[in-house]
Amino acid sequence: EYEPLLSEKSTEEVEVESSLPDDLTRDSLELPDLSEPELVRHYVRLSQQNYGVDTGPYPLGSCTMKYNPKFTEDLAARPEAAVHPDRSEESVQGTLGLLHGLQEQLKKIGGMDAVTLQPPAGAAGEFAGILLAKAYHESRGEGAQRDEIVIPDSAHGTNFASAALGGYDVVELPSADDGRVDLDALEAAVGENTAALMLTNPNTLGLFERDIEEIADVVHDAGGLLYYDGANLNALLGRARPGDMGFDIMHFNVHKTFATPHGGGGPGAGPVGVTDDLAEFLPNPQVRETDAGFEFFEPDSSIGKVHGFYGNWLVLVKAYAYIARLGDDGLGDAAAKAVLNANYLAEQVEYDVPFEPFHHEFVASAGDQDAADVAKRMLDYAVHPPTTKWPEIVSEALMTEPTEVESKRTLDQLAAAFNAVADESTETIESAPERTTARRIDQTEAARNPRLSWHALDN
Amino acid sequence: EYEPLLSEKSTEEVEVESSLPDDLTRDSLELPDLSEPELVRHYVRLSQQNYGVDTGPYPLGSCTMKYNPKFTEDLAARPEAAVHPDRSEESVQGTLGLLHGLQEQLKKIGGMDAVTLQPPAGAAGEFAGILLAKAYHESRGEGAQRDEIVIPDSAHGTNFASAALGGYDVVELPSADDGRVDLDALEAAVGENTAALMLTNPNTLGLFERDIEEIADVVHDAGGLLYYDGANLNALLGRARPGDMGFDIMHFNVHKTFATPHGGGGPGAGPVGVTDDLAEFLPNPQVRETDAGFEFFEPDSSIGKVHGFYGNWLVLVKAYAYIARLGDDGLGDAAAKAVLNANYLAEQVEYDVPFEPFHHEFVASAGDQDAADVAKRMLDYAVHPPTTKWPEIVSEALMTEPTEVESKRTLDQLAAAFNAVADESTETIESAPERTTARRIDQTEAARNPRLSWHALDN
Amino acid sequence: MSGAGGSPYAPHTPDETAEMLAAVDADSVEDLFDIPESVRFTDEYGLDARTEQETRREVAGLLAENDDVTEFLGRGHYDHYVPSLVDTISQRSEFITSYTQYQPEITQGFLQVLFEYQSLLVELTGLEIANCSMYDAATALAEAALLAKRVRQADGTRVLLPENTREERVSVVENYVSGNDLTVETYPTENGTVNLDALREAVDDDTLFVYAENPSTEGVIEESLHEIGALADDHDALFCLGSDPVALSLLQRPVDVGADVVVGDAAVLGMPTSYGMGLGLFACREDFLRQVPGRLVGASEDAAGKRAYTLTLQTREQHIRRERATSNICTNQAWVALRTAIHAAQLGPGGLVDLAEQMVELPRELAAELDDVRGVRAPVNDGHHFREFVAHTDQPAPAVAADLEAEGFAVHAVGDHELQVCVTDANEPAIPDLVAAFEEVA
Amino acid sequence: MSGAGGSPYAPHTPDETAEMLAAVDADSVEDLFDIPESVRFTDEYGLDARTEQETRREVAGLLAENDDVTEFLGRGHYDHYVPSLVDTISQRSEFITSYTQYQPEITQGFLQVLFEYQSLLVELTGLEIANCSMYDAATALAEAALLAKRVRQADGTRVLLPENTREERVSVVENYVSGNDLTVETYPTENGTVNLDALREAVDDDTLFVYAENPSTEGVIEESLHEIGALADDHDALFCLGSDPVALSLLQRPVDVGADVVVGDAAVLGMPTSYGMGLGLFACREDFLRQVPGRLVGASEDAAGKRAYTLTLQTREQHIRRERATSNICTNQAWVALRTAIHAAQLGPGGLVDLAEQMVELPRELAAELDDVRGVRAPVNDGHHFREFVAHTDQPAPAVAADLEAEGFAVHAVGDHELQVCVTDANEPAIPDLVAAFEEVA
Repeated sequence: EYEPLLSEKSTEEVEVESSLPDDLTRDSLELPDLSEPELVRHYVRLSQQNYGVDTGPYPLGSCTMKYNPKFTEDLAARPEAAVHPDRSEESVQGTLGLLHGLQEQLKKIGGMDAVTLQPPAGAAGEFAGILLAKAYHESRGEGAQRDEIVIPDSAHGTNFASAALGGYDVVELPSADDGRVDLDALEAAVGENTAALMLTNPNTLGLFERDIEEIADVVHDAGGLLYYDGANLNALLGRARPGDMGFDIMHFNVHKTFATPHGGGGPGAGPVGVTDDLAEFLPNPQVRETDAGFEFFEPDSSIGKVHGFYGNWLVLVKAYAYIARLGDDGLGDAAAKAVLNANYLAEQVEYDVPFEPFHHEFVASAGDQDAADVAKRMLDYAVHPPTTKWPEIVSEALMTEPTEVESKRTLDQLAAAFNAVADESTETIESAPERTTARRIDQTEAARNPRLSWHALDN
Repeated sequence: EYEPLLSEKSTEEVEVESSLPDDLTRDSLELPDLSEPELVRHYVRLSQQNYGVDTGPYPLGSCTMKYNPKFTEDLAARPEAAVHPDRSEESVQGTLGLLHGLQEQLKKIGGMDAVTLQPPAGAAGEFAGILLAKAYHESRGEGAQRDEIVIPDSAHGTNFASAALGGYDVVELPSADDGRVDLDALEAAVGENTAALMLTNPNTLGLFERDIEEIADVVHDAGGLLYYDGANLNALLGRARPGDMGFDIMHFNVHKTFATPHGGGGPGAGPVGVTDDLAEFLPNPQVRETDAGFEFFEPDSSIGKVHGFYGNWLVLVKAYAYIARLGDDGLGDAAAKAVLNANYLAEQVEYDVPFEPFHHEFVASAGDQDAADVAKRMLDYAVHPPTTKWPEIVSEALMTEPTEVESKRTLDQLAAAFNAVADESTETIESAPERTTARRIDQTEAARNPRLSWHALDN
Repeated sequence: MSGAGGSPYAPHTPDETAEMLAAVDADSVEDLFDIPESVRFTDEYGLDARTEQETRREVAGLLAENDDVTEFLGRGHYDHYVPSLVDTISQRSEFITSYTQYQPEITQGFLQVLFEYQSLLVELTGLEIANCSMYDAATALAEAALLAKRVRQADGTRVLLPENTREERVSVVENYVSGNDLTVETYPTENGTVNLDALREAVDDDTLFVYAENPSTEGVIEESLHEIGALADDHDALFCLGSDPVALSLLQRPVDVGADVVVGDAAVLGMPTSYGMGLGLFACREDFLRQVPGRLVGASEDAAGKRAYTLTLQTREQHIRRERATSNICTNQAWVALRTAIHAAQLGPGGLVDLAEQMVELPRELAAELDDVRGVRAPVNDGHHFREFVAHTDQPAPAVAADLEAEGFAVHAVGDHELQVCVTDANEPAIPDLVAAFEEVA
Repeated sequence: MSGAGGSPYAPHTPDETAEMLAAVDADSVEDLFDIPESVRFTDEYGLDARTEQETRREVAGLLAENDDVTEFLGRGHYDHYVPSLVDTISQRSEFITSYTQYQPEITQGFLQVLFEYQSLLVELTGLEIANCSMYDAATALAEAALLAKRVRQADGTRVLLPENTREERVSVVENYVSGNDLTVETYPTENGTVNLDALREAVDDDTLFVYAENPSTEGVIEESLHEIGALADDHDALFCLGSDPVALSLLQRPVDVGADVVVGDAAVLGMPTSYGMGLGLFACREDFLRQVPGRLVGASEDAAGKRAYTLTLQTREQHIRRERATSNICTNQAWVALRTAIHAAQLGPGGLVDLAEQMVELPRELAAELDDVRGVRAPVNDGHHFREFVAHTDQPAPAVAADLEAEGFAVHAVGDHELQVCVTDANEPAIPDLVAAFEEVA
């Protein structure tokens, strides 16, 4: 049982003394004051209370929790990578070369004509994409008219929020009975007000939108654009490219598809690819190669900036190195094994999986059980549970994505955990977890009486 | 409960194919074959089953388990430090400069005239010291005559073994009632056959040999040399130097005094310091500074080599950096706080401490309890126990060295663990530990039926 | 080592693959893909695979194309010495390979560190709420403007930024507010800081949001924060202060000058220069709790009654509230926040104040030294500086900057005859060489 | 950050120090030192304290004085690419800050890795016993000679080493056996390997120990191992083979050629070139179990009947048997063994064999390329090579080596007109540049 060394109890208040006039400074600062040996013990012990991909399977659907190669960390930590964003272009040719290289890699993988690396996360990529769509329509004099973004009901929450952030009205598209886009509903939804359709493919049920060409036609015929949410790109590596399917804009989640670590919630990176028609609107700056080396340039009708500098540079280094390591063979095999793993695991799991054929992830239904309770109980079997209660099209959803890095043995262990819980009583799963460092945590109390800092604990 | 991924069960046999003739190659190789994600999980999980200074207090007497600064690891990992031992001296001036710098630091700290960095561990330092003593006596025509090394009964086992390795007869010196060297017994023990007296000061009871000057006189008058075992040097930093006390030869344990990590049992380094009289015998090569830079030279009457190259270079880098970081103030304070901590902890512990005034470590007696059982039970209180059953001068010894890095709070926790166990029954402590990953391990079975590899487990 | 010829990180042996295919009743993995032929990608990307060793060599070689230049650069991205333990701890597998803490029972370690980070910011700002990160200073500023829109009772459309705000930040704010019918305007600065009279004229009842920085982008410590705060308050506008954890350790507490929101780049602690990769600091008054963007970690209890931490108030977030969320942010900068928290803890309160005071003294000293160089006048602006200052050069500044770069030093050319120079503990040892280079080229 | 003015790693606040002093009834810490005035050190060492940042800068600056030279060096110390995960794992606090596993119940992790390391060596050598490390190849060889002394029934005083053994190793062996009335002699080699006729003449019944290497110090693969083993056996001498884990992955199994002991440097896996810092490989026949030097990890069960590991047969060791111990070794190279075990596991059996085969092919190719250079003949020795070979230069070899160093390449000058060149996966990409440099200077 670890009693944290660093906490509200270990603070010391120091008086502030300065060469500045008193009225420009604060009076004191009160923070924990521990020695380095104590700090290291504190954080080592805390880390041991944290689950990661390196400790066990992490089959969170839509999150693509892959193994993160260690060598990419070494590269990102190289002193040559530690440069200031205001360095002259001539003096950071290595950085610009890498950015250009990653742009080129992503163009090939996405089947896109141009890529910006600036968005610092997937949602930021979505928002950049929304801004690009808006700029495109505005350039055609349809900016005001096209004020709707169409999004399937099974889409990621960020899609809705990003569209709203761009000032768009969201038109929610109900799924067809087969879990995919309902073409009729789509036809009804799109029109002269449509700026874009945002689509995840395979969708969050793991299903490939087989009608993607018709979908693209419907949207394009209405004058709208097709946006690809890259969250599930891992399923398509080497097998299909958003650009080839008719998508005009897409984002990549490098922390998913290209194994840059999630880091407890970030940083990630959300590069955005576009077709030639949209390239002129890309954020400023873009990198290009010239005879004299690499240089920045501002696209003709750039939307400007979506990040204060150039995005999450160190994350981009890791993504570039990962893609360089795997190449065509490795990337294609990653998708193959990811899909095989999802199919194999689903086969072993006793819970019903209503929609198929799925690819890299499947959504099982906990049936009479509460999916959130199922997840809590799975913790007792020393595995990370799937994403729960979403997408809502499946009742008590258990959205499961093992990724390619799990072995058959681990998948069997995961299946055993699923199946053990499936056979357990409501009482058992409601009182879970029992074997974890912390027992079930009271979320209601946390929200009703928010205590968000040591200061709140003092009271 | 972790079932190891890598084990005798995960081996694969591969056939060996080669461009070499068949009779020069083996037929096959059978070893575990795991993917990198599996390996990382395996080792991360194993590490979590291992106790280190970074997870809690580690008061092993005579082992000086200090906090290991992290920055020294970064320095040792620098690519410039990765050099081959056959590089020309001109091309590795950085390496030679650092070695020379460490020699100079250690000369000052030990009060010695010359230092070799070649011995790769404390015991290797002892053996080098024995060889130096032998060379010294041989140079004076007394090599054959002086065939005894005198060692107090409370000394580290390595002293005896190192002397024996040098071909010496060991004369064991019983301790006086006060736990120190018995001057009368010493007078009786030393004589024309004495090559050296090996002494730890403070000794393993933590007591300073107050008669050290008389001891030195007795040994020197008999024509012998005085050897200082550096295991307990941490107590004397800034306060006393072996050279000033009359020691002719000494070794340093950089993994103790200078906080290079113990690494689960090594690598350490055991530099040896000597007075001018012995410098000509030092191992080959030594480093010196000239106008043209640093260079190697062979001492006039060198004993030759005690390591195939230059010792544990990367460990020496860390020691140099540690000493440079602390300087006079830090080193002196380390000794002060180490001694304060030992005294404070002893005061809080209910077990009897028969000998004092001790310095950086104390030896308590478990009294009616079995010291080894006490240690096992302390594991249940989530701390590392002291060294047990040694030195034998204290019955059921609990040899305890908290070092300077423990806070008062941690010392109080340690004391609470000691005192909780002190009050417990024989049954309780004999069945301990109960709360650890592994329960009490059967040592007898391990020794009676040695299974030392996967191959032995197959049978 | 498995996976020869495929992903090096997929553990499947051929036997296992066969067994798994049999289990799912498929002849080949390709059978599992339900992709119409017409959109099948049958070509190759043209990306060669490499070994780990080759990849390291190649990428390291590419990065080595960056010139080894000593940077005296700032203007929103700063370099302080990061102690080694920050790397050691943050690279621990359990931290860096974990996901957002949706299962708090097995992620108490990370949650507690994020709670430490929030607590650090609460102490530094004096405001009651801090989230556990936005992307960077620019997006944090933009989110603050959007927060203003949500929390302000009356209407108001004008977002006011000081004219010396980096244009990149202005652009980010413009993009973020573009869907909300807000306009972004800049107001005059003088002597590197807010021109209070001009601001007074600029602010009106349509003003939603007033932003100021301390220190300013030009490195000047703002002396009119109270007045700026009062001005915003008078017009029912939000007062947003831009700063960073080092500056906040020494300078006036935002809460004491009436700040409603504090933004900035918290990665000045915890990260080396990372080509602009940052950590969006976001703290605000308790009143705005339900409107805060981003993730919040709260203290609670577990079923055994023990203190435990959890993400809380998630109903504000996109995965629950979708288009009515307070922000679209999902993946944030959690790992950078962890590094920042560790760095701050390593410094402790005394170390933070000392470091900040050094950031006052170093530019003072360097400016004085440069002022002694013929052809250079420094600082150009009056007042006290923090980390950086503007210097006047008789020669054209871009030429001087280029000459300095050839000598191995990077500074900002910010005007025809103005350079901006940033000095911290990280580049301090190079001061004599920089001054010598100035003497050479200025 | 505590301890200002003292040890940065002692956590005591002044208040705590005072409280602790009061508890032990002392006025000052100095009162706790029981050191006579006459031997008190009242001076200073003259060592300045530095911050972490200053220390890093200074030591890094010192190391940077090493020239950036591409090494084609071997002769007992080798460089193979070490995968990043080796660093990641071995730097984990729980491993690197732990001590010898005297409390196995809380050190199962390290014990299990050491058991993996022992198992690796058992598989590679075919011998039944491997300890968990000696210091390096030289001390392992010396300990093997001492083992021979202990286990041999009849007397025997002669330790025979091939004449191309590095003189440093010979010196170490001489020192280690000096207390045991043994003599160290070298026997002739020919063509880089054992001269079997000469060895036959050298061996007699007073021979205790015959050592041979595969590959040899000159990089030649030994083809007479069976004969050498038989020769030693005929005279009741121990046959000790020197090798390393990469070579052993491909070449004849020691057990199959009659080796009684195998020694060498196991750090060829797991460590970059470390100026000779190594890992003494030590494996031997089961018969010698009670006489083995160094630590042994054994499998056992815990009180719950679960598999568990522990140090075993400790009665051989110095802390128990003192002057009758099988060796004086205590601190060994455990952490290096951990790195070696991880590296080997990362390669797996297929990767090990592939790497070893590459070590056969690379010197073959490089020798052929150098043989095409005017003034160079390579290889000098017949037979198959592993990693390295000797080349003849028409120019004096020391001059050629010096010229190559000026071009940025390090090779061994091993004779008046002989260079030794070592090529592995680590320096392979520099082969074309090396050949070009040879063409320039040879």
